[in-house]
Amino acid sequence: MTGRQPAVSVGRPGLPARRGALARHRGAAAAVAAAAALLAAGGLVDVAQATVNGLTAGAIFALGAVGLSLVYGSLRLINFAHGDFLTFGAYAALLANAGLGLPLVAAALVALAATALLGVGMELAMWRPMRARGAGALQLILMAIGLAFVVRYAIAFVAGPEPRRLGVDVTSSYDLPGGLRIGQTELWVTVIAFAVLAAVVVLLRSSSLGKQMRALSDDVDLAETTGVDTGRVIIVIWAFAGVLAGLAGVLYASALGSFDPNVGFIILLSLFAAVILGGMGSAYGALLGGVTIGLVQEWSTLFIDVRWKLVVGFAVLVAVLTLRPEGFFGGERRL
Amino acid sequence: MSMGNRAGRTLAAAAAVAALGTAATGCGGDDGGSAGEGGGGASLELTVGVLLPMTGTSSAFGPPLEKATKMAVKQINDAAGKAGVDLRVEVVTADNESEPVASVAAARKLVTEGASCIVGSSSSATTIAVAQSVAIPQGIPMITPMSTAASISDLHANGGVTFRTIPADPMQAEVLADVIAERLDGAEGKTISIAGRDDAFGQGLTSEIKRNWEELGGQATGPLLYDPNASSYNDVAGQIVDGDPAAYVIIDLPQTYAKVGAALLRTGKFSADDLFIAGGQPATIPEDTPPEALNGAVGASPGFPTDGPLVEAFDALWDRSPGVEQQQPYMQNGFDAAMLCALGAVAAQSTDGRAIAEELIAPSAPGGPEYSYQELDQAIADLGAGEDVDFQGVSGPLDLDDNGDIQAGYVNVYRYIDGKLTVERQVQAGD
Amino acid sequence: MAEAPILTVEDVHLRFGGVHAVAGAGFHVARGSVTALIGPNGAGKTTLFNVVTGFVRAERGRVSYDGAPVTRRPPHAIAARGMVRTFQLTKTLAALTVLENMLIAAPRHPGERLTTVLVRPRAWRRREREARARALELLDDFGLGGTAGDYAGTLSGGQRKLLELARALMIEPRLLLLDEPMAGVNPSLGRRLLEHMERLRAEQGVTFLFIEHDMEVVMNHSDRVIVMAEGQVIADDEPHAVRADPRVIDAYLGARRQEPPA
Amino acid sequence: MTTLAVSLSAFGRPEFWIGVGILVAIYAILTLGLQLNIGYTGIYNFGQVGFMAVGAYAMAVLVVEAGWSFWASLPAATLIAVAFAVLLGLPTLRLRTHYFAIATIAFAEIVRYVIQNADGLTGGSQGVLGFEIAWQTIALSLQADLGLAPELALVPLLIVAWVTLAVLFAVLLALGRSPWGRMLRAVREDEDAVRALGKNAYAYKLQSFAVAGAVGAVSGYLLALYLSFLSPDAFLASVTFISFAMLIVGGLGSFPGVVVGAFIVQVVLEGTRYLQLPLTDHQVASLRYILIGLVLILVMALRPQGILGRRQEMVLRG
Repeated sequence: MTGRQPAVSVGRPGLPARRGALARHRGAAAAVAAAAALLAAGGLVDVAQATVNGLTAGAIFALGAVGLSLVYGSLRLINFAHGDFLTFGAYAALLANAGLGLPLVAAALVALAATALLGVGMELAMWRPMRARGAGALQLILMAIGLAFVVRYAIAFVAGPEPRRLGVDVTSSYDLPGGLRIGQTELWVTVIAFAVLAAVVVLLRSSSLGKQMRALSDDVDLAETTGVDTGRVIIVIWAFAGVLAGLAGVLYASALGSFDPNVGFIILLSLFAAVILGGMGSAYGALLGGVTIGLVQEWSTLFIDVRWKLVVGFAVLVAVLTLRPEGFFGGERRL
Repeated sequence: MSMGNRAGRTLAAAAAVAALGTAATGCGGDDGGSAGEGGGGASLELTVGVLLPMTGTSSAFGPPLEKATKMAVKQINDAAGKAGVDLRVEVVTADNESEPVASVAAARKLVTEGASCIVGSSSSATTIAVAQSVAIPQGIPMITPMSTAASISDLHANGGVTFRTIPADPMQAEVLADVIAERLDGAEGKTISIAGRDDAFGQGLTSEIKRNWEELGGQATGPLLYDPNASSYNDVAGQIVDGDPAAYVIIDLPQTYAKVGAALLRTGKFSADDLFIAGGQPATIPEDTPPEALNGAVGASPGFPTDGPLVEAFDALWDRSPGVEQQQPYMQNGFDAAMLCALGAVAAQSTDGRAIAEELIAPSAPGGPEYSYQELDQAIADLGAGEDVDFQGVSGPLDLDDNGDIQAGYVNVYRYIDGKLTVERQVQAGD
Repeated sequence: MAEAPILTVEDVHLRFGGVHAVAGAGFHVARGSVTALIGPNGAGKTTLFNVVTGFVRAERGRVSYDGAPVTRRPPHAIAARGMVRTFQLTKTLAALTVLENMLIAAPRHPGERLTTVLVRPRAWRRREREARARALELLDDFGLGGTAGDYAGTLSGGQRKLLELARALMIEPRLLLLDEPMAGVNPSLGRRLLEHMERLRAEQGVTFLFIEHDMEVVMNHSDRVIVMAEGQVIADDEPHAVRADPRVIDAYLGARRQEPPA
Repeated sequence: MTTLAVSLSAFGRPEFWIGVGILVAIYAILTLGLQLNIGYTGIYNFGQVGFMAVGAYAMAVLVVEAGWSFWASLPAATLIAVAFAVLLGLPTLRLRTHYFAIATIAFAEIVRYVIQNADGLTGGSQGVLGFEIAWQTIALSLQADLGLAPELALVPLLIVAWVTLAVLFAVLLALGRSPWGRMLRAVREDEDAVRALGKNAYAYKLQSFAVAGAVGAVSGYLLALYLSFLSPDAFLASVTFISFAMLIVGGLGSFPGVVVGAFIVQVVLEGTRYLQLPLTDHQVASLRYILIGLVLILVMALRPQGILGRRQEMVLRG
């Protein structure tokens, strides 16, 4: 019950690289088919518009999912409170902005710092001591759920249930070529999100800290044996995850225009979907997974009732777990 | 829709059960029955229980509703004093979390605290749950100031304890359809786009409105129901404005419309002047909703007289009384619901639930002198003396029918102008 | 070697990521023999065990046990047929008692079928009594009788090795695959273990295939030695012959962690 | 102050304990399933509320839409829940525990959304009623026979709920103590060891999950009888999490613990409704959930074995 299992029982007996490659081809084929179906269903403009919408949502999911995946990879901890970290970020920004009167950008930065502190604080107060005691996976996962309740309802307790908004313009929008539109704020959100995601990739790829983070989340034991100071890197991972979650929260709240204490919890499952799709523990995977989930959810509205949008995300989650539990972008990890 | 005939199908059986119910509970002891015998001089200690949506989706309406009911009770106790009738009313409240399971638990709490008349609940789902598992089995009358679902009318046949001080969906929908037709000079050949939040409120009203609109000879796209928890609403907005319809009908609560409205504006095709809404809406555009998304929108909501001495008196009373300043929809209905509880008890000369339920309709129905809460003492005196009265609520003449629904309700036709909800006129619907 | 071998492994291939863990390994294990499988770390010994016992599926190659192919069979089916393995890191069920550990292995136990327990709650009592008796008997053999009621998690490393072996015997195995049975076992317990092996072979004709690093044990207690290096079998012969084989010596010297054959 | 007195006196009122008693039984039953999965088998079933919903709605739809008899619908609803468990378990139980946890929570949410959006069948967010008439008829005649006052109208349901709990409790206890239950515990400890001993660990996980599904369905239609009305928002994911609180307060691996835990948590949840704190109702409601969260954190940190669990087992399981 230690959650990490001996090599002999990988979810699927040792998956040969060959099959991975094969699956990647199949993936490409599927993508082409999907594209064709989309165009048939929507027509170019609608598809393009749905894609624009999907990129906005997807970028936010990606930001949220990267931290979730790194934490899982390095600690084998499913942080059920991660969604509420997003909420925390949004409300921290609100407090700094409306409460302390900071300009929004400054407020946002404060929020990121605050969320990072929350993550690190919990590591020091809760997770590290529990690991030291050799707590089992179940103990940790249930504590994470408990933490989720505490964070969410503490926010609700203080801020009240009524919806809030950050001081951003959510009504004006730009015309893009080809009769497409994107909200002014959404454009900013998307640009910032992708810029940060690019930065994340660079950081994980080239900085030694980034490499250590990935190493740790790929294989803790290996990382330890290769002399990574796990304690320190784990702190960094929490801070990193916190910053990204906080940012995701602020951006999500801005794009939505109106949010309440449930805002983060509601997208938690979409974040899980992103992480699973990307292969649990893979930062790049989660990133691609997030964008994909965003796109899939929006594209789905071309085929089926918008009511089902969220469910589509969950369905993808279950489908991936059923067909290819190691995820689709997990391969990236090996790069 | 499917709901309506489902309830209908089970009605006969339900009635049978109800019969059994009364048979079974006829022998049940009645608590608080210290009254009952004796008439005029008898002392009545009535506890009114109020189900408040303090948390969850309807939480905006909780605090004003609480204030309104407490105001009503104060009026009653003062009036009883003046009338020299020994009636003391106390209020107990509980949060129904805008959610059925919690509503039932909350209602039980009210009953355990001695409530023999319940004001509530909020959303139709919560009201039906409470009716089914508390009010009907225990014979406790409940008067909802907020639930408008058509299916609630069917519940009254089952135990005769469910009432409302608010017009049901069909009434609202009919009025709104007429208003739209009038604004568009006729429905013939006009296509409107109907959408709403994916819950009991949205599902119920959108289908009613579509039906009414089509009866007027118009066409409608939708109803497009959307998830109040969706991660973005651009897709919804896009589909609502698609094929630029003659008008938009959007049934939603403020907290979701804040997001949908913003998305609608971003499409660049949307103007709130073509927007029609229904249901209770806040008196001023909420802080988190973009004003352009609502300014100019025309709506119909279960209403209350908006001018005349009664209204001024009530507004003055509201401003004098402790609690939230901001007026919200439904509070007048809540005020009246609490009033009916007390009048029912006086008329029944008992605080037993079933006895009150028996006497709830008469004091509000036509017949006898008309009194408003300002002449409450006389109303109480007359009822105490066993005479009939026709109580006039601040939300309308009430006049409950045999289903516990109000026959003649005011439906307000309002419009958001400069961020303020201003009632343009009132329609006497029903009858 | 008149009889057909009890275990035949042919041309097994398996890669992890880029690493070619097993590259065309193949050998026979003769009925009733004690065969040692040695080789430097990373030679693919344990991986081969995993393939043979069905825990990992090979990309290529055939494994047949007792004349029938088991290449695609799940581990539990293979074990049920009498080819039972132990693990390098003992897999005692810590939060079960020692006795319960034994009973888990009892074959053909109706009480382990949900339907039986639900429908005929009494039907399994007899089998349970038999299994219990057999288990206590084995535990006594292995000097664990006194610990029957303790949580297995409280046993010493050596005792766990014994328990794992005793537990395997509940299944009445005909081929036992032991992964480093001596590792972390104090000498006296180790001797006990070896005696048990000898006895089981003598009395019940059980065949043994075991991975071992302790060359003394290998040389003195096996009648055949298979040497693996880089995923292939480089030698398969009598102990003394293997000791003299230059390829074996190279393999060990070539390997990072040296372990020259004694 | 008088209100405070009123509130406290409420605890003395039978109706309060009847209401709480029924919910305790219902959630205890739900949690028995979790105990079998998490406490015994070590599979992280995070979607137990999904089976509650499937059971309740399968029953309601069979009665109201398909016109089945109420009594026939109960076993059918149970079987449908089992079928769901098997279909979900077949692919996902091969995966690591964490993946399974996420798959099950997603399953439960999908169920809720489908119920909400398949209006034609389930009544959507408008809900379903009129499925429990057969039961009400009996309950009311019982009420008449026993001469129960109206406020005691729920006593028959209370009895049925607790009898059902007692029966399921006995069955699961027997299962847990049987060699089958022993095998589940072995699977919880180490699947590979079990497989190496010739036992099909996967099949045992699937059976355990199916049983939990059946048990969940039973709690589902008991809840339906309690509400006499079904709507999707009665089956939020938080129900499963509250059920976790009951599970661990009582103690992992202990069936009696489930009942104790359910009782404690439910009484606390309902009790807080009566506290007159200097807070808004909304804050009290939030406080209630903060409490649940703290229970989960503190119990896991300080007394992982709960009240009745065996510390040794928790510790050795690590």
